[in-house]
Parts: sequence; C-alpha cells; structure tokens
Amino acid sequence: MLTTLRIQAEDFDLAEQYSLLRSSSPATTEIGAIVTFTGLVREFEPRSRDHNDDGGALDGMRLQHYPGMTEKLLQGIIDDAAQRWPLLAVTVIHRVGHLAPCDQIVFVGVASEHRQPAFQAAEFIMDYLKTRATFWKQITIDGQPRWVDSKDSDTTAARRWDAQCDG
Amino acid sequence: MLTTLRIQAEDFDLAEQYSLLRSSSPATTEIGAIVTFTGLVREFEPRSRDHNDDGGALDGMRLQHYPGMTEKLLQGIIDDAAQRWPLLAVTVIHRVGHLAPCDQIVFVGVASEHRQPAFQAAEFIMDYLKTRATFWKQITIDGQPRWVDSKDSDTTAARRWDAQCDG
Amino acid sequence: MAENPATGWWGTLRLIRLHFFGRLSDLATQVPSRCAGETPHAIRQWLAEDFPELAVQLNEPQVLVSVNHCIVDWQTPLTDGDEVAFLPPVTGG
Amino acid sequence: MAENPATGWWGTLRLIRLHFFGRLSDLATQVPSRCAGETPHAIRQWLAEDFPELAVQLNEPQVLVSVNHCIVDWQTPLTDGDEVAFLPPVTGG
Repeated sequence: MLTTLRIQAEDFDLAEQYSLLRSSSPATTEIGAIVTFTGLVREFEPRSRDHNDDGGALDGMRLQHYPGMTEKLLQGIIDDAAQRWPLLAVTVIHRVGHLAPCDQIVFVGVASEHRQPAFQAAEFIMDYLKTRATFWKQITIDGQPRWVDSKDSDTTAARRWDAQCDG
Repeated sequence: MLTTLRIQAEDFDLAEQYSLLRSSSPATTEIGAIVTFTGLVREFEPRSRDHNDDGGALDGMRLQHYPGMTEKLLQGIIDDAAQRWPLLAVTVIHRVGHLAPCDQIVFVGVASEHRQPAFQAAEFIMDYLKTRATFWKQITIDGQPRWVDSKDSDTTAARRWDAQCDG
Repeated sequence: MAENPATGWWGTLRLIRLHFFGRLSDLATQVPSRCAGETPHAIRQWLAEDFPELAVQLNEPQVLVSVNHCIVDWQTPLTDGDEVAFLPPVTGG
Repeated sequence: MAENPATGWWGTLRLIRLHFFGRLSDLATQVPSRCAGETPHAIRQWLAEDFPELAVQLNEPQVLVSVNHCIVDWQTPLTDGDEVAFLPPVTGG
C-alpha cells in the first residue's frame, strides 16, 4: 500500500493528490474507487462552551501541532485503517500555521478496489484524526484569539469504530 | 442547494468538479467538508455467476442507460439525500458509451458544513445509484462481450439506508 | 410472426413504444419498436409467441417494467402513447 | 519561584523536557523548558507552586500526558532525557 503523510504550512492541490492516488499504487488497474475528503475553514464558528461570546465571523485560525508525535499518531491511524480494510493507497495531509476562512485544512484520500472500504477507511481516518491526532486550533474572532473546544460529536464518531471491534 | 447532474460520454475532471463544489454554493464560506467519490474501470472482473468463464483482463466496457429515466432517478436520489442531510452542493456525473480499463466511470461530490453529512450523503448516493439508476454495463473479455451481473452486495448496501428509515 | 395487435382492426388501439435494456436488448433486436397491449403483462405474453428466448428472460423475477419512466406493476393498464421499458437488474456506478 | 528540582543537588537527576499545547501553551510561557521529576504527576504538583492557573488546567480530567510521544499514566516513572507533553483535548481536522 502506498502511504503519503504530510504535515505542512503550504496549501495542497486536490488534483495532484488524486492523480497520485490514481496512478502510483503498485496495482493501479485494480483501483475501482477513490474517496477524497477535504476539510475547509468555515467563516462562522459556533459559540464557545466556556466563553460568553456569540460566535461570529472568523478573522483567521492558527493550527498548532506536536511535531514527532503527530506523525506517529497519524501513521498509526493509517495502519489501523489498512488492517481493517483492503486499501491500495492512502494519503493524509494536514496543514499547520495560519489559515483564513475558506482555506483547505486537511485532506484524506483513499484508493481501494471497491467503494465501501474506500468510504469507510476515509471516514475512519477522519474520525480518529479529529479525536487522537495532536492538533490544536486557535481561532480569532473580532481580534480575540481563543482555543477551540473539542466536540463531543467527534468523540462519539470515533467510538463507532470501537464498537465495531467489540461486536 | 446547488445540484449538478450529468450523463455524458466525455471524461470529467475532478479538479474542475471540486472547484465547482467549493465555490459555487450560495454559502461558500459555510462549507466545512467536501467528499468526492470517483469510480474507475478495473482491469480484472470476477467470474460471472451465469457463465463458466474465469474472469480475466478486460478489453473494455460499454455503458448503456435509459435516457430520460436515468436523469429522473438520479435527481430523485439527490433529492432524497438532501432530505436526509443538510447539504450545500451535490454533483453526480455518470459516463456512458465505451470505456477502457482505468477510465473514470462515475463521480459523486458532496459539500456540507460538517464531514458526517458529506460522507453519508456521498455513500448513500452511490449505494442507490448502483441499485436503482438505469445503467447497464457490458464488458468485453478476450473479445467476448457479456452483460455484468448485478451484485447482491450492492442491494445489501442500499438496504442499510432503508433500515435507518424504519428505525 | 404473430400479428402485431397494434396493426389489427379490432379493439381499442393502444400504441405503445417498447424499450429493452441490458441483456434484454441483445434478445430484442427483431422486436418491433411499437405494439399494442392492455398491460405490460399482455405485451410480455404476446412477445413469448415469437421471441421465446426473450420471454424467458422477461419472466425472471428481477426484471422490472416501467411505464413512462416509472416502475410499475405488470398489470398496470396502458394508454395510447405510453412508453414501456423492460429493465434487468441495473449495474451502473 | 520554587527551586527547580532539576537544578537541586539532592536525589537522582532526571532531566525532563516539557511541552505544553493548546490553551496550556498560553499559560506555560514562563515555565522552564526542562525540569526534574519522578513522574508526570510530580511535575504537575511542582508546577502548581508557581503556576496555579496552569495547574488548574492540568488537573482537568481531559488533559492527557505523553512521555516520548506515547500517552501514559500520570504515575509513569520518568528517566533522564524523557520528553513530557501536556495535551488538552485535540481539535484538528
């Protein structure tokens, strides 16, 4: 399986990533399905749990991560996905540093023979990335920076896959 | 919601479709997630249920459809998805006519505020497209054309969503 | 070939356009593109007279029939100008 | 500020590198990047003396601790050269 894993300040190009997934697998003619996920910076963030602000329009965002640990965790998530589903290629790219509304944040791409493993692995990787990978978002609204709260819905999303293991 | 629905002999360009999803929604700055699915022609097809061939390397494929009915069915599938999840943009492109191994067959793209509706709607649309949309594949192996059998796994995949309605 | 009821003088004329897809299309190349018939079932019975191989396929339970792009019951009454299509299991995507 | 145990003459020297992330990083700008400590828990207690606001956050049950990039128990024994990081709930993706 071809694995591409990058943490970078620069933007990424979906077409380039798709082309890599489509062409560089050891068995390109076996690929029947490619699923891509792209996460983008939304302009409006909901109200914080801990703060009394009303949410509002984002000036921008800063993404911090833990170099060394993040790569290790993401590689572990990709390896887990490859254990669960027959995958031909996986790409994960996560940006760090300063981002503006509408910017691309994260890319997950999965190539497989069939659509179900591709969909499920892409969703699995995103669910685990959201709950386990060492990234932290700080958003700025009206000039005020604040750290984003983690979401219960993300924890619930990741737990779906745990339940599948038990069953 | 922006809907793009095309049945065409020509190939499609993922970057162009992604760009359309990303930019042409009435609320572009609300898009937080874009999921794309691309189906490709695999070089090897499994053995047919009804024939005594061993499968083998594909010379090519011909996709037939029922003009008029296909568009109506696909629009119905997109409308169903939009009823179930809060979507900002949906694109479905399906090719017809002659295709070669590694060619792109089908594209589904979904833009939403959050990743879960985007993933689920894209998978839902593909599951229903596979089981309900009036397309028929004829593959040619060693110069012998044969019509592809429908897959039980596709019917099962589509039924998952019915079960969710009942529950 | 049995007399095409569309061309007969008897009864109400219901001129129906016929379409066949997938593996059915290979077996239906000689079928006239129009015929008469009170229901899709009646058309299928009429086809059995001259196209027995096609009729075997049409009787498969997975084959669906549509009238004017809607999947219907085989006993649905037809009216003049209806478009009837015989649809084996779909295999797109 | 309490005497940094890393610089004391007593006991075994365990020089630990410290990292703070997310909202913890804003409260830890004055914390020395190295200290000594037998466990992450001991380091947290030592930090409470001079950085009470940080300590409140470190005691939140959602805050995890890693040693050399592995999530560990707060009572894990540390050895010289270990890298300890205090991790609030992650919010990437």
